[in-house]
Amino acid sequence: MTALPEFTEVVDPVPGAAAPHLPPSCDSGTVQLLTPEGDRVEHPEYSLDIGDDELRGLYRDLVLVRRWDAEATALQRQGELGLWASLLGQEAAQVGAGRALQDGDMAFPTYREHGVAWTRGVDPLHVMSLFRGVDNGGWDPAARGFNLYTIVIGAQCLHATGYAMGVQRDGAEQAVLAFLGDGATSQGEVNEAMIFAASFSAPVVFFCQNNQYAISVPLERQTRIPLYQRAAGFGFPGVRVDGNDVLAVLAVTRQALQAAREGQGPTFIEAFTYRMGAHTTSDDPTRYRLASELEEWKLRDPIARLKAHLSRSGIADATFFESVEADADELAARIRSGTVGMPEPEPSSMFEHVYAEKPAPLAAQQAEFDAYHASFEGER
Amino acid sequence: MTALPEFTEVVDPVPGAAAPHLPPSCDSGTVQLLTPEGDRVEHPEYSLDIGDDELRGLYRDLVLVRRWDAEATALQRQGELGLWASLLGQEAAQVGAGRALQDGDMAFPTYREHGVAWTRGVDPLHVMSLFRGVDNGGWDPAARGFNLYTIVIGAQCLHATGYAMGVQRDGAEQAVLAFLGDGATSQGEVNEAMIFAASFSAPVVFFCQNNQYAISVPLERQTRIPLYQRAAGFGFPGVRVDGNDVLAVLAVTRQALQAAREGQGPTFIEAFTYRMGAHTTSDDPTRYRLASELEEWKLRDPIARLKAHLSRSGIADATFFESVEADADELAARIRSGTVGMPEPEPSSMFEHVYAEKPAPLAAQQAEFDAYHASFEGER
Amino acid sequence: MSTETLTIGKALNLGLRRAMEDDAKVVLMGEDIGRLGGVFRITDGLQKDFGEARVVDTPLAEAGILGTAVGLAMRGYRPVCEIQFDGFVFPAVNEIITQVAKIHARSQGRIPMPVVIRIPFGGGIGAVEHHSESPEAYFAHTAGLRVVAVSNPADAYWGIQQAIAHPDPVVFLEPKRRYWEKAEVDLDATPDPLFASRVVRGGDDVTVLAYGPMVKTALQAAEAAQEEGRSLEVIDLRTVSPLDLDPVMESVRRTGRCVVVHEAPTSLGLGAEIAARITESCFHSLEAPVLRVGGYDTPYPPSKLEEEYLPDLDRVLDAVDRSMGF
Amino acid sequence: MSTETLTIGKALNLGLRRAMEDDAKVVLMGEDIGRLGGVFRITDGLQKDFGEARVVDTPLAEAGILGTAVGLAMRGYRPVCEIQFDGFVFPAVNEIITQVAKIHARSQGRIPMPVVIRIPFGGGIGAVEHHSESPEAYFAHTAGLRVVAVSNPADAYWGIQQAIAHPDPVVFLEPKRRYWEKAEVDLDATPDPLFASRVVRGGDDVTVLAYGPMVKTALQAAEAAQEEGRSLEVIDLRTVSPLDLDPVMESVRRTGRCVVVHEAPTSLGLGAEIAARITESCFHSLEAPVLRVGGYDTPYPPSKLEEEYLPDLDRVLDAVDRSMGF
Ligand SMILES: Cc1ncc(C[n+]2csc(CCOP(=O)(O)OP(=O)(O)O)c2C)c(N)n1
Ligand SMILES: Cc1ncc(C[n+]2csc(CCOP(=O)(O)OP(=O)(O)O)c2C)c(N)n1
Ligand SMILES: [Mg+2]
Ligand SMILES: [Mg+2]
Repeated sequence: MTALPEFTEVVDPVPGAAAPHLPPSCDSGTVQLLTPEGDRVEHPEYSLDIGDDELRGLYRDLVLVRRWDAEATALQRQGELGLWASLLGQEAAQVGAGRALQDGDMAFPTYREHGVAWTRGVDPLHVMSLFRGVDNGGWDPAARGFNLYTIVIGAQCLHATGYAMGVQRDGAEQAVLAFLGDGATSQGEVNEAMIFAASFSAPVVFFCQNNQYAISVPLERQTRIPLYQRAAGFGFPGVRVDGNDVLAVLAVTRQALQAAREGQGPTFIEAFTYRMGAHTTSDDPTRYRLASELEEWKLRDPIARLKAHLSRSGIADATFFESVEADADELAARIRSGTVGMPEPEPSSMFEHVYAEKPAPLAAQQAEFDAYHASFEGER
Repeated sequence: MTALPEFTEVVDPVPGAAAPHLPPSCDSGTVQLLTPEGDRVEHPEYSLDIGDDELRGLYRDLVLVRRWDAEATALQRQGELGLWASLLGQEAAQVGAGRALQDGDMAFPTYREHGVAWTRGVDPLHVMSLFRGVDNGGWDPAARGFNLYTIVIGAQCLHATGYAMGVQRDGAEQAVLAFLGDGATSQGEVNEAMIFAASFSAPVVFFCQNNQYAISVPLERQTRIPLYQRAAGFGFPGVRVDGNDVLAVLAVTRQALQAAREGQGPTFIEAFTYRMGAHTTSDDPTRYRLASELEEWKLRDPIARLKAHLSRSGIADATFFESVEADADELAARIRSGTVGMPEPEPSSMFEHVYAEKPAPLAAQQAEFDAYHASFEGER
Repeated sequence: MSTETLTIGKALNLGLRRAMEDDAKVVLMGEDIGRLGGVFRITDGLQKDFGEARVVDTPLAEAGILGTAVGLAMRGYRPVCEIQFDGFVFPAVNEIITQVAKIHARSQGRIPMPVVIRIPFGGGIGAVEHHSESPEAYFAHTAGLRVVAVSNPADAYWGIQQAIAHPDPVVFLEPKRRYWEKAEVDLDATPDPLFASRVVRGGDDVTVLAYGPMVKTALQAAEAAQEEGRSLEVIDLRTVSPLDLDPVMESVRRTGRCVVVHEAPTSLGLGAEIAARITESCFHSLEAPVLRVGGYDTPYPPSKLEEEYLPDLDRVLDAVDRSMGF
Repeated sequence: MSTETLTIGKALNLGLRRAMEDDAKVVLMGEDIGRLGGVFRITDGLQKDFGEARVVDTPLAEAGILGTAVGLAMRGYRPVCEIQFDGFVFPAVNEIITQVAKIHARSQGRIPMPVVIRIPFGGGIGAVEHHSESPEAYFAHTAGLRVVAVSNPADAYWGIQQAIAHPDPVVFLEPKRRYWEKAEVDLDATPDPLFASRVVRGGDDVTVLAYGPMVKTALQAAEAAQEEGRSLEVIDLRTVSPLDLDPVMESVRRTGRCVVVHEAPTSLGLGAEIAARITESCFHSLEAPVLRVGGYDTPYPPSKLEEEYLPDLDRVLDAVDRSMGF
């Protein structure tokens, strides 16, 4: 990502906003297992039993998804994508949450969970095709345990809850993870999802990446109090985790998913993090937030802190870090060539799959469409 | 009201329900100023400075709205109304809340707040016309500080919040009271109303009559925890009051409205009460609830307890009680004759007020309608 | 052959029961559908027999009902959602239009979406506001949905089973004011296809189209017209979207005249689409424009006025007269 | 006379500004409309100048926006709600259909409901799902609403002011892909009435109807047709509901042929209503059925396919050919 332009104009704080949005390191209510400086710390309720391989794996995940993200941003700038929604800064929240899932669990993303997609084995090109305008996501949700992206804010929370009600009916020991943003917590449907989940004790975990903004609107417009406290009003646990601490996110999400699997019902997780880039490539964040805020958050980079921990504790060495960089380069190259070389969709394909069984009037419309386009053959 | 038929069939408790729904007398979290036996009790946070006239006035209100309700139920049975939604058992919650309002305040009812309508000086016949199918409510909402009934569950909560945002903009010292039921708390729009109210610190009080049922669905399907706790998740105070104690309801609502007027933002009040009758005259509650529950709640009748207090403390005597009965008889007679004698609406009136300025195509449709009906003149 | 005399309401109840017996994945969801059996008792007794996991009294939230139904469908279930009254479907419209209707296409057919949305619809029962709406056009304009409106006990019995068994989402409209009307139903018959219209009365002068509650009205009009020596062909559309107009075109080519009847407001009601299509296809056969008898372009009025608002026999005959007058 | 060359976007911005200056009761509400000035910058600078009480960044909830707007209107305000994109109006549909549209009638005219719902609508901008919808038919089928679609800077500038000043609720559709198109606007002119259609190009052979973004397409088609010696009359409907069809009828009686163009799916799109009405009124003048050029009856496709989905000059000409072929 290119550096963000500095913010110069001095603007009034947003009404009611305790701006700037400070990182939560000093907030004792926030679960943290790895400090911004890369030191492991204990938490009374959450521990993480994790091997070196797994730690290195998490690091690799973080680097690769960031590289994917940077490549996608570049591709958008070059006109190869219609849009890109960057996850920059949210890698730990996504990778930590994604790696907490087990086989058989199901995740319901928004439109920004590329990091979770990665952990579920979704081919990045199947995400790129959406942002290129080729399709609405090319992966198989059931096979990957990862639903399609949902762009209508909050709708996926109800789908996740309903899916979890299905898991209950199947008597399966599985859990469902619903992703949402801080802005999404204001949608009626999201609140209904929490009400249904509580009422039916559905095995669903609501994972809210509080990246402080809904496009330009700061958190304070959505809530007066920390978001994780929303859950208390519905009668189930809410917990806030340092969203830039991949270990804490992993630990907290694992525990919540396990509770869900064991029939203890829903949990709400607020991963406190920050959107380092623009909302999407169409956005200009310099219009609404201060550069100083960004600078603060740079100090809490999710990758730097894990790297510090791995190096200092001797879990990884330069060779490892280089290999990860090489993997990232390879991934980026594959994404670039795969995206640029993506075949155009067949025009007539828009008539397919509208229904499981194509109705005669639609088939007739498609036939007209085909005939009309055939009439231009040779002309174009 | 005729006595409810006894419940005979023994049914399983509703899943997850702590049935039967017991009255909250022993719950220390519930504000009470008058016991079911009619004794005044103190509450550390809520006191009520109330004169004898006002006490007698409350009693009169309670008796008159109950009589109105009984007369309406009877009229429906006799075919004079299409439907009636009875407030039986909820008189104290409604009268207490309504009497807490000041001139200039605005109330947003559901479809059951006949008791509140009464306190706002709405002519009962203007409510009867709705249930008779003559119009959708015949009063002037602005003049009465009492919005029209809203039948789509929960929509009025947003209207109330928006109205309160207008009060804020006017710099007026006024408050808004939004009514809702226990079932309504599950609607997305109701939750959005609380989110908007919190975000803008709007001077609105949400007054939830928890009558334990949404038609047949018991409270436990809507929430795992006491409803007043919902507010905590949105960051504003919630309080539970004995909804059959008119004094407690008055005190709690007054205080919340005053806080709103003073700029302290919203409060959620849960008035714990019980729907003694059917959901509406179309409903048959014997299909879903136990007679024993009803018996329990009969012991906590809101009118009996105020009457006991008034008699025992000498605030009212037999003459007073008789005069109230006489007023009630007179009211019932007026409601009956007014309802039965209500003029039929003009057919062509359905084309009026659809728009503030009638568009030409609608005027043309109306003209055709008139011509068509004129063609039957004499025939019918 | 086992035939029974059933009301539409009872036929739906039996159809739901049979669908639940046939497929353990069928789950009913809605407000008050469990112990109460629904405000119209269409699900009467089903929770008792199939349990609370299969007949689910939901929290009071229509978006919640439809949204969780989507999730259940993704998990392989076949949710059948009851919307208590037509006027209360709107909180669920976001889920219906942006999700239920589009997920199969969005996923290139990977995600099944066999959701049935049962809606008691239409007026004529003397109800208060929001209880007498005819919202079918909103759904018929939405690609990805199928919209069905039944008019008689046999179609109710078979149609609900067919809708549940079908892989597409189906908005299933039940003519609430006809719930108590009776007819014989052959419980062993091979049912007609669900998404096909049907000629219910032959005739030569004018083709009258209706669906749901208006089919009876159209038939009454045909009866009355006969006394005046006019022969109306009545077609029960049965499927409102996508429309099955082949039998209609065949009929109109013969009669040259067509009247469409529905309760929904006339502007952009189904009659508009049908008129446009018939005119496109049968232009040279038409002796009069397709005429529409519908609700007026006003909110549904207070019940004392609903008789004036709703199409009735006389208004249908008036349109027939006007058609013949061209 | 003060004329300025303005884009549609800028014209809307200036129109909103003037409406806010003229009436202190005008309050703008929406997501990101404050400091950001909206994702299309239509409200750029307004919060700075009018403050946060009059340009309100709301929580992220469309039902909340419309529902609180209803309350503000009851209190005497004139709320102007921005829906960020067409596809996100559906969470607000319950408030729009059951409340905004009906409250004036419900209250027998006692409660004013001057709510404007601004929606950037239509496709052609290469967007992801839900950002290219044309939802006008849902609103046009709803009695009590007025639905307007502007096509040029002058109508944008005046229309938004007229909509805000009008006592009825207005769904105000903005042709998002034309936001950047420029024209001269006379800022002192007396504007045409808002709810009236307008002949924007005279012609004799075929009447072509369009609104919003398709007006330009229709005009391009007329230009191209002229080269082939065909004269198209183009009418900008401007108001989509209630329709102002008098000028249309006048034109069609003259040309005998009519083509309606819109982006929304064809089935039950505005073309259906217009075709039905024209046929009713001009039956004996028509030499061909009214033909419709619309979106297909599918969800709006991924953006790589939108050019094939959207009506364009060629499809309009093709319909003109077919019309002439009757
Ligand atoms: C129902 C709906 N309304 C509006 C939008 C437009 N929109 C897209 S993203 C967004 C902000 C979302 O904020 P948040 O939930 O915090 O998620 P983030 O983008 O920060 O990850 C908005 C308003 C939408 N997609 N859906
Ligand atoms: C949006 C909507 N859905 C469904 C209904 C049908 N309905 C009318 S009252 C009711 C139950 C309401 O329960 P509650 O909120 O507890 O209020 P109460 O009737 O007990 O006073 C239902 C489901 C409705 N009116 N609106
Ligand atoms: Mg955010
Ligand atoms: Mg209740």
